[in-house]
Amino acid sequence: MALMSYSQAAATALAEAMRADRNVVALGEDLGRGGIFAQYRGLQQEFGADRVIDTPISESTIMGAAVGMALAGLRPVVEMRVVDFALCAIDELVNQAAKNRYMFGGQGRVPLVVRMPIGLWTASAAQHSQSLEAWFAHIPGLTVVVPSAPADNYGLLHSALESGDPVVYLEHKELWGDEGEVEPGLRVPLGSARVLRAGSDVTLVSWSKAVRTCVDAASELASAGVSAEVIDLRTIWPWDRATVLGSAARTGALVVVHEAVQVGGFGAEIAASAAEETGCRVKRVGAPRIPSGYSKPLEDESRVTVAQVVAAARSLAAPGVHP
Amino acid sequence: MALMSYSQAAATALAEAMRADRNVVALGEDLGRGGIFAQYRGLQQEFGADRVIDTPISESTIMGAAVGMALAGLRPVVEMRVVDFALCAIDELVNQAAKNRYMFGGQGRVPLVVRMPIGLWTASAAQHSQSLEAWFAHIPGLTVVVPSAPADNYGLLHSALESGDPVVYLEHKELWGDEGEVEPGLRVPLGSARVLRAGSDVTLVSWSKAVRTCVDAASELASAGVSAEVIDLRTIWPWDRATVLGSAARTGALVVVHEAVQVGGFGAEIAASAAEETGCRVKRVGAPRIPSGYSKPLEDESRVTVAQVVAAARSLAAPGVHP
Amino acid sequence: MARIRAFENAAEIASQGGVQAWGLKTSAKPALVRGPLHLSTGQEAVAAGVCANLTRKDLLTSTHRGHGHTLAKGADVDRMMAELFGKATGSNRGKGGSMHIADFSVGMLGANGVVAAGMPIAVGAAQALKIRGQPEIVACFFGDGAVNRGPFLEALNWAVVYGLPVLFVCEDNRISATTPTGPMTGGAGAAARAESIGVPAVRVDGNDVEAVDAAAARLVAEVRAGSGPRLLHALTYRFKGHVSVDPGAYRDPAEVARALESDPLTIARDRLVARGVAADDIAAIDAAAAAEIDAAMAAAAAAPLPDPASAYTDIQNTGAGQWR
Amino acid sequence: MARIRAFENAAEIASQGGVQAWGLKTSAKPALVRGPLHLSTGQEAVAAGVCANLTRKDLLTSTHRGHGHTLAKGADVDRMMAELFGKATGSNRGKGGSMHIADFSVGMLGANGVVAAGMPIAVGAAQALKIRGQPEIVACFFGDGAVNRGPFLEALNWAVVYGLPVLFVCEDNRISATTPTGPMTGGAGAAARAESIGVPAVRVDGNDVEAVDAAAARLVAEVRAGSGPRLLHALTYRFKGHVSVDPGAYRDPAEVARALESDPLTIARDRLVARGVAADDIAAIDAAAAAEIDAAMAAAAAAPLPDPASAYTDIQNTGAGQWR
Ligand SMILES: Cc1ncc(C[n+]2csc(CCOP(=O)(O)OP(=O)(O)O)c2C)c(N)n1
Ligand SMILES: Cc1ncc(C[n+]2csc(CCOP(=O)(O)OP(=O)(O)O)c2C)c(N)n1
Ligand SMILES: [Mg+2]
Ligand SMILES: [Mg+2]
Repeated sequence: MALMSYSQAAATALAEAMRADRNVVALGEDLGRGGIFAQYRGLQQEFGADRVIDTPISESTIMGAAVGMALAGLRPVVEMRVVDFALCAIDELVNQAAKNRYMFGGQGRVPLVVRMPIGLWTASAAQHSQSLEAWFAHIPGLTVVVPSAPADNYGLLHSALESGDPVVYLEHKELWGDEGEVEPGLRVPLGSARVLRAGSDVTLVSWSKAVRTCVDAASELASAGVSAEVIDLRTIWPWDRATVLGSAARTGALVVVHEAVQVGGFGAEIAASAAEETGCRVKRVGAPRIPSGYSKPLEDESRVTVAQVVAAARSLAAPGVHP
Repeated sequence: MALMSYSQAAATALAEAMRADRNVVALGEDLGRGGIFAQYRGLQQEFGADRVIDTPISESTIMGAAVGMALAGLRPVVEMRVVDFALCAIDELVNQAAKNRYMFGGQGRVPLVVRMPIGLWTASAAQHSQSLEAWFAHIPGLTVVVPSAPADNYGLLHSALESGDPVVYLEHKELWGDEGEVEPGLRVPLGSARVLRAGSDVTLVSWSKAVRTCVDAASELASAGVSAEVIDLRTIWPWDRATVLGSAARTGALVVVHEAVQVGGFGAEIAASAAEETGCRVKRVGAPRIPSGYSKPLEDESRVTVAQVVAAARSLAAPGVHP
Repeated sequence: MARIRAFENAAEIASQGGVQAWGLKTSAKPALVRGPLHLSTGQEAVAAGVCANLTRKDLLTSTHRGHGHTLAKGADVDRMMAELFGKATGSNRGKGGSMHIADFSVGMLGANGVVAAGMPIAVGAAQALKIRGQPEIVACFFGDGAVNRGPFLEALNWAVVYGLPVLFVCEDNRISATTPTGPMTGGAGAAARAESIGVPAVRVDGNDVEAVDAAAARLVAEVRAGSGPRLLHALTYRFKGHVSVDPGAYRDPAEVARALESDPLTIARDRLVARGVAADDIAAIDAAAAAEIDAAMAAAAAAPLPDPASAYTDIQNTGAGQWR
Repeated sequence: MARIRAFENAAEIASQGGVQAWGLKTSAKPALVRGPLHLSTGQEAVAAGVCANLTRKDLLTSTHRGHGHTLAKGADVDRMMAELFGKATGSNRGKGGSMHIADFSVGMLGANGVVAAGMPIAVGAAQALKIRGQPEIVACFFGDGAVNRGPFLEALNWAVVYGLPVLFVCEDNRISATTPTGPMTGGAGAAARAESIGVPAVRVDGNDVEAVDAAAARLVAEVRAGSGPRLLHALTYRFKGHVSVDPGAYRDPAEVARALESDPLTIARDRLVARGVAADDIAAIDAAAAAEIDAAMAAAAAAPLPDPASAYTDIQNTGAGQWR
C-alpha cells in the first residue's frame, strides 16, 4: 500500500501501463511539463517525447489522431485538460471514436482513454466548470468512468486502458490533491459500484466529488436516526444496476446526487430506472440549470450541499418504516 | 388555413419573419438551392444571398459567426443539415452561444435559432441518424424545440425566432413530407404541450416523430379497453410540467416515448420528475443503446414501435382502476 | 478505373428509388440499395493513379465518396457490393453501407460521413506507424470542400510537427454538394494552404491517370523516405449529382457536357489506342470488369440480410454485458 | 500602456493565494481575486497600438488574456477591477471574472476561455456590420497558439469569402501555456497562413507601440475602406507565467532577462525622453495610472458581493420561468 494523491494515483497507473506495453502512449497539451494538474508528472522524462506527446492546441486533431493511432495499433490516452475544451472535439469522439467499431462491422476497434477533467474549480466560471458525464453515457460505444478516490483513480484507469474500446475518463478538478491508500496491482472493474456505508432507510447514490457530500450527509442523517446506505457508482456506463436497484428495493427510497446540472443529468437515468424497476420513492439532487458563476456566492449556487442531500433523504425516508 | 408540408411550414414562417424584420438572416451550406430538404425553398430568391447565406463547409464558424452576428444586431437562423454535423460546432453552441448572456453579466444576448434535423432517415447509418435532444436540454441557456407536425413547425419557429436567446430547433428528417393545415399567424408558445387525445388509464408523453407512434398505440390500447392520454411536448426545454404531471397524477401511470437512445434520453428526466413529484408508475420506451445500423433489420432495432408502447402502457395501466 | 466505373454504374442503377432527400418523395419501387450513394463516376483516375503507388499494407482514409478509393486499394468487390445491399456478407456486415465502406484487411480504414473527419484519423494512423517503426505510409483523401474545415489545417500542421508519413490527396471536383467551391474558398486553395503550413504540394490533372500516377509516385517516394507529409492536389469533375438521388440540375448542362469530353477513361483508352494497344484488349478489360461487377450484384442480391441480433454486437466491451 | 501595466501589477498582487492549479496547493490566505488571471504584462504595446486606431463603436473580440485589450478599448477600470474581485458592481456583475472580462458599452465583446473561439464570433460580428450597412470594423485578437486550431483557418477563410471588415491581430508571445509555440507550428506561422488564405498580412515588432500603431493605422484604413480582412502579426513576450499562479519556471531565466530588456514601456519612455519629453511629464502619466488603479482596487474591495439570487438571472427567456 502506498499513500498517493488522486493525481499521483493516475500517473502511477499510467506509468505502469506504459512500462508493460510499448503501445500505450499519451497525448495532449503541456504533458511534457507534467500536465497542468501534475497528473502526468515524470512521464515524459521516463518514456520520452514520442510516447508522452506534447501537442499543438488542436483538440479536434488530438482526439481524431488518437482514433487513427488506435486503429493502427497504439493504445492512446488523450488529455483534454477540462471537459469544456473537449467540446472542440465532439465529432471526433462521438461520430468517430464511439461509432468506429460498429460502423465498420467490427473490422477495427478503438482502444482509447480520453481524460477530461470535470467539475467546479475555484472561480473558473462558465467555460471551465462543467460536468457533462450524462452526455457521454447517452452515446453508444462509450464507457464512462467517474472516480472519486485515489485508489479508484488507479484501479479504474488500469481497467479503462484494458477495455479495448473508447473510455471517457472524467476526473474531478477539486479532487487532484486528495490523498488515500492505493494497493499496487489493484483493478477496479468497470461497472462495479462500491458501497461505502450500509444503511436501511434510504439509498444515496452518487459519483465523483459528490460522493463526499453523500458520506457527510449519511453521518448527519445517522445522528437524526435515519440509516442511509451510500453507494459510489465509480462508472456511470456501465452502471452497477444490481447494487443500486438491490439497495433501492431494500430501502424503498433512493436519492441520486451529482454535481452536474440536475435537468437531464445522469441522475435522471438512475432515478427513472429505480422507479421503473423497483417502484421505490426517488429524489434527485443536482445543480440548478444555470451556468457556473465566477463570484463565490454565484458559484456556490451550483454546488450540491450536505443540507440538500439530508433534506432530500429525510423527505423520502420514514426512519424504521419499510414498505 | 393552408395545407402545407412540415418543410414548407418552416419555410413559410421563416419567410414571414424575414419580411417583418430585416435583421433576420439564415446561414448554412446549400441554402441557395433551398436546403437539402427544401426547407429553405425560394428564400434566397426572395431575400438575396446577403440574407440567405450560402457558406463554406465550416460548421464551427457557421455557429460561431452566428453568435457574433447576434451580438451585433442580427437574428440569425443557422442550418446544420443534420444534428450529427453540429457535433463539429459544439464549443460554439455550448460554450459560446448558450453561456454568452450569463457569462458577460447580461451585457448582450444571442437571439439565435439553430436548426439541426434529428432522427433516423432511411439507411443513413450511424453518422446521420442521431437524436440528441437530451444533450441540449442539459445545457443552461438553451431552449429545445422538437415539433411533430406542420402547424407546430410553423408556430414554434415563429416563437423560437421571437425568444431572443439561443434555441436549438430539432426537426425530424422523416417528417419533412408530412402535410397538415396551418393557420397563418399562429404562434405556439415555447413550453406548452398539446394533448392529442384525452384518456384516463395511462399517460403517453412523447415528441417529434414518436408522437405518431403514441397516437397509433393509443388507438390500439383503446381497442383493448385501455384509455390512454397522449401528450405531445413540442418543446422539451422548457417542458410543460403542469400538463404532464397533472395528467400523470390523474392516470397514475406514465409512459415516455422517444426515438433517441433510452439511456440518458430526455425521457429519463420526465419519468424521474413524474416519479418524484406524483409518485406515479413510470416506464420509458426509447432506442437501445446501439449506433444506428445501415441495413433495414439493424436500423429497425433503433425504431420505437407501437407494439413496444402498447406493451409498456399495458404493463402499467390497470384499466378502470385508479390509485 | 474500368472496375470503378462499372461498380459505380451498377450501384447507381441498384439505388434507384432509394433514399428520400432533396425534397423528393420516395418512389414506390423498393430499391436494391436503400441508402445514399456518393458516386465517384468521373473521378476514377485519382483513386487509381494514387493507389497504384501504395502497398496493401499502406493505410488509407477516405471521404463520403469512397467507392473508388476502396476498390483501388484492393478491396473485395463482392463484399463491397453486398455492403451497399445491406447484406450480412458485406464488408461491414451491413452496419455501415456506402458512406462507411471500409476494408481494413487491405488497409482501407473507412469512408466517412463527416467532411474532413478522415484527416485527423489519417495523421494519427501515420503517427502510430512512425512510433511503431513500421515502413508503411498513409494516403488521406479529401474533397475540395474539406479545405474550409478546421481539421484540414490542424491535420496538416500535425503532420508537419511530427514529420509524419502521410500523402494528402485533395480530390478537387470544384463542387461541394450543390455549391461551387471556388467562391467559398479564400486564396488559391489546397496546395497554397498546404505550402503555407510547410507541406510541399503538387497540382495535377486528376483526369489523366498517368499524370496522377507519376506525381503520386514521386510524392509517395518522398513520404516513404521519411521526408514528412506531401500533398497532391488533383483537379477532376463529378459526372453525377452529389448523391444518388440528386439529378444535379443546378449545374450548367454545357459545363457537364464539356466535362464529359475529358472523361478519364476515354483519355486513358485513347492513349492506349494511340500507343498501339489493340481495341480488343481494351474491350476485354471492360468486359472483365463488367463480368466481375455483374457477379457481385448477383451475389449481393442473393445474400441474406443480417440477423437483427447482430445490431447488438461490435459496439464496445464494457465488461458488463449491458446494452440498455 | 501605463494603465494596463498598473492594472496587471495590481491584479497580480490581489490574486496571490487564489486559484489552485499547476499541482500547487491552495494557500491558506484567502485571495482578493479568487479566479485565474492571465496577465498581459509585457504585451501592452499590442493592445495600445491597435486600439488607438479604433473608435468606441468598433467591435473587439479577445482571448483569455484580455485585460489589456479591454482597457485599451476604453472600458471602465472600476467595473473591470470589481469584476476580478467578483463583485456585484463588476462589468459582468461578478458572473464572468477575468477570463470573460467584457465591456459591451465600448464594443468590447468579451475575453474567452476557449483558445481561438473569439475568431468565428469576430467574423460574424463583422458580417452583421456589413449586412446592416454600418461603418464600423472588428478587431480580433488571438495568440500564437490559436493558429493551430481549426477556427483560425475557418474564420480567416470566412472573412475573405464575404469580404468582411476585420483586422485579425496575432499577439505572438512565442509560447502557449508552458509549450513554446514554434515547434508546434508548421511553416512560417500566422502571416504566411493568412496570405495563403487571401488575407494580406503585416509583421511588426509588438513591443514597439509606435510601430504597432503605424502598422495598425494602415491596415485599419484598408479594412475601413472595404478592402476586406487584414492580419497584423505582432511579436511580443509574456513577462509572467501563463496564469497568475504559474511561476513560469519552465522558461530559461536568460531568455526572460533578455526579454525584460525590451520592455515596451521602457522603449516608449526612452523614446519620449529622447524626443525631449520631460521626465516629470512621463512620471505624471505613471502616477495618474497608479492612482486610478489604486482607486479601482479600493472601490472593488469595498463593493458588495452579488446576491446569490442573481445566479438565476441573465440566462435565457424560455417564456416559462422554469430553471430547474
Ligand atoms: C461536417 C460536414 N458538413 C456537411 C456535410 C454534408 N456534406 C456531405 S458531402 C458535402 C460536400 C463535400 O464537398 P467536397 O469535400 O468537395 O467533396 P465531394 O462531395 O465533392 O466529393 C457536404 C457539404 C458533411 N457530411 N459533413
Ligand atoms: C481550446 C482550448 N484548448 C486549450 C486551452 C487551455 N489554454 C488556455 S491558454 C492556452 C495557451 C494559449 O496560447 P496562445 O494562444 O499563444 O495565447 P497566450 O496564452 O500565449 O496569450 C491554452 C493551451 C483552452 N483555453 N482552450
Ligand atoms: Mg468537391
Ligand atoms: Mg502565446
